[in-house]
Amino acid sequence: MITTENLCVSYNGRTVLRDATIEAKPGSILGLVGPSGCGKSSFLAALNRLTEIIPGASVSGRIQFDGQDIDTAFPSSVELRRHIGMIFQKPNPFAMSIRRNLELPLREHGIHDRQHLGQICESVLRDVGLWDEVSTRLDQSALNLSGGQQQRLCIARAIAIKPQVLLMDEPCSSLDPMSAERVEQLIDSMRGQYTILIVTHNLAQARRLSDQITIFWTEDGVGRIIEQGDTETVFNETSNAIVDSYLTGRKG
Amino acid sequence: MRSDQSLTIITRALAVISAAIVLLIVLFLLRESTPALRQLGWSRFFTDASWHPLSGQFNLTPMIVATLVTSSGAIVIAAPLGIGSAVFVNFYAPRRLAAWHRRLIELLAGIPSVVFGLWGLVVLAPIIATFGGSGQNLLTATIVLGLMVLPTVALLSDTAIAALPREWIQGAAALGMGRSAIVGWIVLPGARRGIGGGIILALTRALGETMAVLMLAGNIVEMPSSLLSPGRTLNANIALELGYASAGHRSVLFVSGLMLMLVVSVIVLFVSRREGTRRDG
Amino acid sequence: MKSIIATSSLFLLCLTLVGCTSSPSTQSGSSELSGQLTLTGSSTVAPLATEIAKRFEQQHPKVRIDVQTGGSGKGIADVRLGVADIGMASRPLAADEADLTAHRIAADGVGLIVHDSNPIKELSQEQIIAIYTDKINNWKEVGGEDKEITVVHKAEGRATLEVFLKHFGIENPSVKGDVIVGENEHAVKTVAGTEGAIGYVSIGTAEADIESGVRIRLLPLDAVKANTENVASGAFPMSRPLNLVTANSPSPLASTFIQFCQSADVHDLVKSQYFVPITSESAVAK
Amino acid sequence: MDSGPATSRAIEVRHHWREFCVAVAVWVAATSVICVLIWILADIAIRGLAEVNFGFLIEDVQDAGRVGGIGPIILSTGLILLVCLVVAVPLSFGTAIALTERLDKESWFARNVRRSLDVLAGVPSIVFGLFGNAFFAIALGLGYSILSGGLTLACMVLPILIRTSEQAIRAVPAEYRYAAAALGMKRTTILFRVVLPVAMPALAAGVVLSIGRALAETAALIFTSGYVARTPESLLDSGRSLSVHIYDLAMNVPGGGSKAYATACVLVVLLLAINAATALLLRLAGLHNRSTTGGSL
Repeated sequence: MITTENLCVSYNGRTVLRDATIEAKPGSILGLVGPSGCGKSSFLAALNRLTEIIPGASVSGRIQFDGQDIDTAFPSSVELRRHIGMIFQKPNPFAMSIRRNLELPLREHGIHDRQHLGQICESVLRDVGLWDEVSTRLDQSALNLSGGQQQRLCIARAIAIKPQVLLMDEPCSSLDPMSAERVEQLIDSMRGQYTILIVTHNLAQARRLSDQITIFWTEDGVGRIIEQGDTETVFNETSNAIVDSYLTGRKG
Repeated sequence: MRSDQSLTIITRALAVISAAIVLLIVLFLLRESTPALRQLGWSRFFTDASWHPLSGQFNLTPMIVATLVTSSGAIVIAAPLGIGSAVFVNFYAPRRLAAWHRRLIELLAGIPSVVFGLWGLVVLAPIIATFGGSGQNLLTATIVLGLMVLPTVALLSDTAIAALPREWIQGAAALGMGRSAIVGWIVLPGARRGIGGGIILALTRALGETMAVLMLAGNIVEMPSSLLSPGRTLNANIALELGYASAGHRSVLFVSGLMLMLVVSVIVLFVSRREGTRRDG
Repeated sequence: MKSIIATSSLFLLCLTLVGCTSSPSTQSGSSELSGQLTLTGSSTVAPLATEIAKRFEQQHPKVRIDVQTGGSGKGIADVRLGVADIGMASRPLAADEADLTAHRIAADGVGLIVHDSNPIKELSQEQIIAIYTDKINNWKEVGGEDKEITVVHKAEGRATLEVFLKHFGIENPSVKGDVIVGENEHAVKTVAGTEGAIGYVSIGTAEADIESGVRIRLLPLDAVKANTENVASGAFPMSRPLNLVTANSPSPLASTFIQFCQSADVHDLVKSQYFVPITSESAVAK
Repeated sequence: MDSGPATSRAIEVRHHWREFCVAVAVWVAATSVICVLIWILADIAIRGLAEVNFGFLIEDVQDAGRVGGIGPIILSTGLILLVCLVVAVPLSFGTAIALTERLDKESWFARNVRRSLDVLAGVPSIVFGLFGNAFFAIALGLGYSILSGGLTLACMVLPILIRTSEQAIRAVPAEYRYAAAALGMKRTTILFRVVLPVAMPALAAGVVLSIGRALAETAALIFTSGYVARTPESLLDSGRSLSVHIYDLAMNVPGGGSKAYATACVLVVLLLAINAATALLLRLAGLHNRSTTGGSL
């Protein structure tokens, strides 16, 4: 579904990620793990060109979407981001009502019919298991929701525009354990419908969720990929000593 | 601890002095305008036939209208340009250009009003005069006033926009929203309080501006019939007439100063109260 | 801790000092002529008074004379309030100003000015009144081009305004102006920037401006050319005295200064400011 | 995808249009503002710069300003600013310290002081002129003098100065105070030894900013410090500030135009220098990191 070749990211001329080559299979969950500052988040941001709005960031290398170069498949970033959604570490609903949070991106993508908008809202809220909790207060501010609810709303907002790929940047790390578990269950239930790339620091979560796993590591301040493969294979029989000590908690 | 106490006492005393200045101003305005108010009452300032203080006619209404027209007109000019500038430096300008743009706007904020007045009189008025008349009218004054208060709107909007959480903008971008949609749906609504505050502050600046308006507005005391008709603001009236005013007339001018002060205080207090309740929003 | 108290009390000290130095700003001079004089008032007289004051100070180094402008009315008001020792007024004193004394130092004419592209040659008394009272609105009606007339008028209290109104016998409330200005140069700039404009300013300043290439033209009045010679000879009808105004008992220093202003020693200065010197006989005018 | 590819194409075209129009509007707004600024500055420079030279800056005002320089004007302006700052700086630093003494929440006292300062900030400059004329010049008997003008300006810049000082003090990280307090230092010591030194560049920037505001003021000075264009001998003498000189030359003196523009050039250059100084001081204080957020979307 999405592949990269020799992807490099640098900020103001300082390279933070070098030669990242991955392949995310359609409908699968790809876990991205590694110690802090090894370029995982930069890698995600490069995939939906969010690096464009980060001052000083530049990206080189190749990214393909469905076998096609993303620059030719989606000349505009707007169109690209419509197909590749993103969930952030900190839930970031807009300071407006729950309903408006969901409808705004939909309207932006040309859906104006009231009834249709209502249907989509309900169905995505059901998909993320939020409908029963918020159906009576759709017009209240989204900021009044708990952290976990906010994060699920953000996921609902992202899937409302029906992307094929979802990028998740540590979606559970700022949530309390109960909410984190809810969100993790939700992500697990989305397997097969979306291609998901998830950055996480929680190795147990990565092992539970991901089909494939990619391990990043920092060398001389530059991040790069040191291991990738099917999750269970990597966890059980890696030949890389660093990876092994990282996965078993002795390093990183 | 003695020194701590004396510090508190001294600084508080200084704070009281600072705060008392505004009361002192009101007190003196009241004192100086009492003779006129006692002799004429309030109503004559609105019901007299016209403003001819030497002939005993004291209608301030046309000047109040001219003051409000020029100030609100200035906001109509300054708000879109100022907000546009703020959006420009935050979302459209290349980084180097943004820094320069900010610096130039700050410079614009520092240009003295007499210089604006001079430029308006010598450069702008002859251009406006092609619509007829001398070019010294409410339109010219409004345009120059708009330019003068524009930096206030631009700089405060800039601050408000820059203070927005980066996550909102990233989140909106990640949802595939275009740049204009992010600005229109997320940024401007999110920063509306800061932008609104900037506009209100600009309004008080416009209400308080004297010299440039005096040089440009034509200074006729008459109910303006269009933007192209000349008019005199309360400020310009004080500056024009205080110099030669004799006792009674001087007192009337203090009344118009008092009125100006009242209008501005009401606006400022309204805003500060609104800001006080900001946390509920 | 001590340093803090010291610093804070220093601040307070500064404040008190600043608040207390409110001694009166003028002291009248004694026989050896020292002290300070404050002149305020007419913006027409001020440049002349400044030049005379400079010469006076050169002769009496211990004397200091401050000259401020703001209009004749301000000069009169300031003398009454005691803010100024001498007021400057470019008009005779009015009836309700009898508590003061006027000392005439020069004369000036008030002339009508139009844009220099305006072909109009002369306006009659009636035409001017009609223009200023909004009965005539187009140059066509007085024999000029088809162009709207922009009437430039002065703010109440300016001496030129009073001279003008008195000469033409118009009540100020009946005047319908298009622009009201405070200062002479504002009037000149407005007329120079507007082809259809008419205004009135001190002939002295108008001549100075014309000399430096400003696009205005003085109109003759009652067939008398508006220039300083005709003001000097008394031929120009709309003229005014330039007065120094004092309370009835001026200080010795003020008296000496006024005498100096009226002496022949300063005629060159009066002429250099485009005004007309007066002969010493008519020195004290009311 | 509910909306088919055909409509999706149409939406994209519409988006492009909208992006284009908004971008054009924003660029036009920003460019036109800058163009007008350049227009004004160029106009002043063309008409006045030729007259500016070192002699102009120090020579006496002669023939009502038509000849000579602006030496006394610069001196008067400096003295007015000096009076203004000598009064305003201690007052506002003291007030700012009083307003920031409780960092957690606003006391009744602070709220009302701040409210009255907000009103003061909105007072029109001509009203300051009225007040200064009635209070300093007449009631206190200072007459038209540098002292009257400086004190009036002090009242005028007070709100800005207090606001910037307050921000400067608040910008000092609370950890510094905690660390100092944990070492058993007194509040006064913490303030003078820890907080104020750190806040100093930002405090100075506030002072510089107020100087800029005071320099630009005309209306409040005409009726307080007066018009006298000569070298003042004491603070009780009247003195003409640069902006009043510009107004007087342009509006009162036939043939004073070029000198008026020359004075305007001097004033604008001064203000430029002040702007640069503020930016530098704020950068030293680490407050001006906004430029890092600039960028494109």
